[in-house]
Amino acid sequence: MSSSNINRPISRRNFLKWSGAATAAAAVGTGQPKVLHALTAAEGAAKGKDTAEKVFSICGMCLNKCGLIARVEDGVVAKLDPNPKFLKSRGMLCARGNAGIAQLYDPDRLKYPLLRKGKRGEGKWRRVSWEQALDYAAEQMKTIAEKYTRCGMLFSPGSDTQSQFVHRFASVFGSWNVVTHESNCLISRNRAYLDTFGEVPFADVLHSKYIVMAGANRFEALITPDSIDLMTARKNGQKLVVLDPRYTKTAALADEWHPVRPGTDLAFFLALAHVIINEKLYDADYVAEKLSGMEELTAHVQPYTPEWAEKETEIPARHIRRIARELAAAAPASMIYPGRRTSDYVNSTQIRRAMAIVNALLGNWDQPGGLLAARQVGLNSPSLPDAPWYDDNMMERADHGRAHMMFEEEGSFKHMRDAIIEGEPYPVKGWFTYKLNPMQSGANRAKTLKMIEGLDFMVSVDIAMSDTAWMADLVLPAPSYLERLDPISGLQGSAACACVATRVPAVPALFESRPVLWILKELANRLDLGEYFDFDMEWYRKEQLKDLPDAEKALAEDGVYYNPSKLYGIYEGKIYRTKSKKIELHNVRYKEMGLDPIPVYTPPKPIPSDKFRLVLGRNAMFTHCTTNHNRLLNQFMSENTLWIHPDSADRLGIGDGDPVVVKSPVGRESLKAELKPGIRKDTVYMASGWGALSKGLSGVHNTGACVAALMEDYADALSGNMAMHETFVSVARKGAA
Amino acid sequence: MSDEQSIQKDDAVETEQMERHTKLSIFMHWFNAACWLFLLATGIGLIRNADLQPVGGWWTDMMRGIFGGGANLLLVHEIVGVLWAVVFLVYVIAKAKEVVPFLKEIFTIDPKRDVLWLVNKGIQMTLGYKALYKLDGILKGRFGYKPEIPDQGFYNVGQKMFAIPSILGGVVIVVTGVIMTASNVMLENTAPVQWAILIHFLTVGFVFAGLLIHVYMASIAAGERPAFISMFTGKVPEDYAMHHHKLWYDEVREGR
Amino acid sequence: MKTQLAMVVDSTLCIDCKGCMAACKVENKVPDGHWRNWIKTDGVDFSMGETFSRMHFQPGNCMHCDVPTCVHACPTGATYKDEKDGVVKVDDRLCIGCGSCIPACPYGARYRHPEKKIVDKCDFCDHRRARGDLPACVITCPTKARAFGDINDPDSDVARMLKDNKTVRVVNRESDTRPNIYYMGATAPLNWPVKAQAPTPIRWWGDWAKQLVWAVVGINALGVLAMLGKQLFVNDPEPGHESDSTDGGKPVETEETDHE
Amino acid sequence: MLKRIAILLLGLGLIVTMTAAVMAADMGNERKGKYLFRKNCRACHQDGQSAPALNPDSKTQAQWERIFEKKKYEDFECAAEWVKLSDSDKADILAYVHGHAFDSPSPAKCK
Repeated sequence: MSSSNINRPISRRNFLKWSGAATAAAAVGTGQPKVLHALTAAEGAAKGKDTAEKVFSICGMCLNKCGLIARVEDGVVAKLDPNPKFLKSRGMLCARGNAGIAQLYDPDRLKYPLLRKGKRGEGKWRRVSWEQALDYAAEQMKTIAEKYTRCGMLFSPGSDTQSQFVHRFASVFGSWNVVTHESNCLISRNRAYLDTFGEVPFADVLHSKYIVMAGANRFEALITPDSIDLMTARKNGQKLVVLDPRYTKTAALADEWHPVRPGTDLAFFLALAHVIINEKLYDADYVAEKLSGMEELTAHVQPYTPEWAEKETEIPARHIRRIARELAAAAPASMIYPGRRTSDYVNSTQIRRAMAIVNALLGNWDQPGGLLAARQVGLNSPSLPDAPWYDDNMMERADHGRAHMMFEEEGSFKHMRDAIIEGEPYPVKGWFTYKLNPMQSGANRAKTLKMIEGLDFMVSVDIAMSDTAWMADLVLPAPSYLERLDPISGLQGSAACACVATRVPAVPALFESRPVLWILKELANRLDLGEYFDFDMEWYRKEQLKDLPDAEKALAEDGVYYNPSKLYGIYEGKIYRTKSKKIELHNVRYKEMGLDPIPVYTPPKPIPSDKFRLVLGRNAMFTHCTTNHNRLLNQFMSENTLWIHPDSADRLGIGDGDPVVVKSPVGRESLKAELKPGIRKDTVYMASGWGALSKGLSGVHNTGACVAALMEDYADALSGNMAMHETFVSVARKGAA
Repeated sequence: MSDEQSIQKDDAVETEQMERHTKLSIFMHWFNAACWLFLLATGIGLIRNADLQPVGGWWTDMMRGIFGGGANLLLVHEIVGVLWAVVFLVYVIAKAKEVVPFLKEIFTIDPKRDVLWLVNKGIQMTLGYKALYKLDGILKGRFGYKPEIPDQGFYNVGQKMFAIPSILGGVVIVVTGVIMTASNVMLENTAPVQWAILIHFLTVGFVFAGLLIHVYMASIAAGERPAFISMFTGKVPEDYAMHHHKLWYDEVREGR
Repeated sequence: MKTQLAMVVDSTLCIDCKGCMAACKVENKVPDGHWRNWIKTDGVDFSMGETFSRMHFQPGNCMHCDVPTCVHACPTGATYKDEKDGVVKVDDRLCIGCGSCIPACPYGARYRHPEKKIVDKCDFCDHRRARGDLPACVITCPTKARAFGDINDPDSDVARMLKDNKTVRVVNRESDTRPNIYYMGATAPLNWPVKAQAPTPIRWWGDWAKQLVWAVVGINALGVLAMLGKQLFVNDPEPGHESDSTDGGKPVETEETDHE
Repeated sequence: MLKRIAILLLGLGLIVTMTAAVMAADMGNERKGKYLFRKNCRACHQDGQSAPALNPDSKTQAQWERIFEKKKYEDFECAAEWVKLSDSDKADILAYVHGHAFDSPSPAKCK
């Protein structure tokens, strides 16, 4: 099997040694020269011409899409190297990128379609043919459509280059119920920036002179090019201030670390606004021309003095005042970093709104070193037949109305799950997941299990047996990104990376794995929807590049194509995509909807004295909960630990490495304690992705603790974003309580 | 030299020849000698480290030059070493009837007679017969000393004193060699390998020291020519046998 | 001047992402649980306050020392410093896997390959350089913390960096092997290299075993010389050669006597 | 006096926005609107076709409202198409383009 190609060196010398000895022993005199000759020949071959094939691709280990060159030797991917011409990733490949080979040749990979034999989650499977699997899936989907309308199927595409086809399939099938990963991740940030600037920005980290980073851990949660640019800029003298209850590597490498009281970032940013406004540190002309609601904001921030914020955040007022002044002095090449994963509090959007407001005051929008607008790369959207209309269908998403301003394409996992469990407003009985693992990424695993329990049919398309696939009725094997021809990717945003990137297979798909587009086409055919999927990837890619005549050649030569476009000043002379057509400090629409038009501080729930706040966070080795079992990456960290302050541990009689039990209102998990002086005494942390239920994930099954099982499922009121830092847990030494 | 040969030729007519070595044992002797020489030369050539190299870096360079690099040298050394050990193992097993009495003979020592032989033969070989009588004059029969060189069996104790360590040493060399060779096939722990290297070196050194005497006695020393020739023909003249291996000679005579 | 490949590492750029370690692992098929390179880190001390505390991440690998104690500990020369590029290499086919070099490296840069059963370590990606590529860890590094090149070529990046910056070498005081990885500015930790030490048998060999063998061989050689001298230059007839008695003197080999 | 005017203006403003909000709520079904927009408008209103490309985010919400409220479809070249649409169809389409207009909470192209 191909998986044996990694880390399985063949010792030519040992082989020759013993066979040589045997030959010599058997035929004295003739054995030796032959062996010597063989050695010389082998040496010559090794030093000969480089016969390896090099394939341009883009990484799929996380969602950054970094450029890579796969080195293929004798049909085996031997090494992935960064594509030096790929500016988005700054010619680098991280640990995960390098470990892509371990995903391709993962012994845990799904090899053929599996149909559930025993009870859900019991792990008894029957191998079936693709024909059987697809017939079965189509029949189940048809039954659900007939019984509960087409909205009875929920679709959950992951963040993959082929996920767009799952979206299309859902609309062609006729279900509005699509929930992506984003509602467990960053939609509150998107909401906040859309509702301030009318657009979600990219941060021009490279040219920024001063960055305040709160709720982001850019040196561990790697985002290209931000993570790299952050270091380059820091080398050039940029100042970095980090707010985090945890001494992350970003905090460790920053100029300042402020162990902020979790959930009080809003107070900090309101105080920054207070200082900037009251000390008139803003550009008055800019404010008059571009911002709307300055008067309201001025009045609003008056009570939010640094001294008041010190009480909330535990960051000294003098620091707050100083940071505000330093930020303003560096403006517009200074910023509050927008961050990504913002699934933390019930007011996540408002927290990010406050951050966006400070950015607005700094006047950094569309400016070097500030927040950048998206640029168009010039990819064409292939014209496909419009999805049909089904009159006898539900009119709204099942999670409709559960949050004030949800995103149609993303939905809210938290609310959708509640709706399905409640059966309100209508039953949703089928679930199609593609490379998405909400069992591990969505808070409150018990609830996810409950939701799955009530389903009639669940099918998961994935590379390995994730916990979500483990619960499915039908599991379909997908190829990894190194085996696929994918749609062309347009990467746009931060400085120097409005580009087009290609992914072509480095090796053919292993085992019986099939790309999800193929699966969807087959399902469409069986559901009499074949006409909507009557295209193939080659055609699709050609259509995408229709308007970029030079792209094809550049992609073949460099693996990337740059469409020159304006970077700064895109908004010059243009209006903003907001109701007031200006940058909205005071959000007009919020006001209409009865929401706080300017963020109002509400203190986080107090932590009971015998409990801790549980926080989440990333490291550079794992993508959410998908690469923990990777044979290579797992060697960096083979289980998660509970970060706890030594003083807190001491109080509980917990020593470093002691097994502890962590209890929350929704779950109970055990793992080892790790005493860390770099975490607040009222906070504990653990990495996500461990404690898997799936026996198909060796290395993480029953190893460490599952953070999703402990987190309660609160949601951000505005966006429906999961709020994962609202859980209090108790910690005890295992066996002690 | 020519005198000697002519005389022996003449003797051959009159002197009856006695069977001393089988063809196979002759072959084994020379096979052993060739292996030893080869393994010694290549083995020393394997030592690169100046602190450890007993001869000097030039030897290492030369050997590696001949064999096309250290790796080939090691391979050849290992192959010949394994070959040497395997051939001997096969020989010992297949010819146990021949080998066991041989070993018995080798390991049988009469302390009283043999110590005296060693002392006297040593004195005789270096200082001469006169020295023996001088010593006798000094000791005057104390410690049971006699100036004569005592009679010996199939092998004299000098030969045994070389044979015993070279057999035991051979075993040690093979065992340590196998440990080293096996080191990159199956061994997990490196401590035995490191010790094997040292023991291999020491044992070879000691046996080689004995080998110097053996080579001298067998091929250069006065009066041992018939023994040397017997390592090709398998036969020794009766008078030589009577003189050098009286006890064996008597045994054969009686057995006849 | 001779080529000496080296690294100049700006460890202040390292974000401890493990990219170099993963790249090396794949490129060199380093088995599970072993690494050819590493990122060291120092503990953080908050006693002086939290706000301005810093941590260091220090990437490293075999330092391809000018005084390679590992080469010195290797009996066969399987570990050697290649004169062409100054890289300390392991000849896979000459290594007998004795592991003597492992404790002889102050940096713990060597391990015994559990399947090949020979010693393995960084060779600055010899095979990659042979086809004109940079070492895997260098090219993959997100922040390009590792610079690589010929330190003796004044036009190389590394030579320039060395010239323009304050650099340090991380060494153990008791065994300064003169490593060829230079760290720019303040790097930490600095106290981790251990004293280089060859295993007992190898030390014994050099300390006395070689001399002992020479002594024994010498004594025997002297004996042979004495016998040869006596044989050549001294007329020493055996008394009573004529008598055939068993308890008397030995028979004299007449031809011998005649001859001499 | 000024204060009273301010209150009056505020009240007026409120009425306008409230009406807009209520209208938006009564606008019809966005999803059906998307389907109908594609079916009836997009055939011509896209790159390479007879009419200029048109997407929901090509106009602001107010602009869309004006277009749909003027009801002078005869001024448009595609008057024939407009006539074919029922009132509820038009309400659906307006709901769609309004919901994804340039200054809407989620501006969008028609994909």
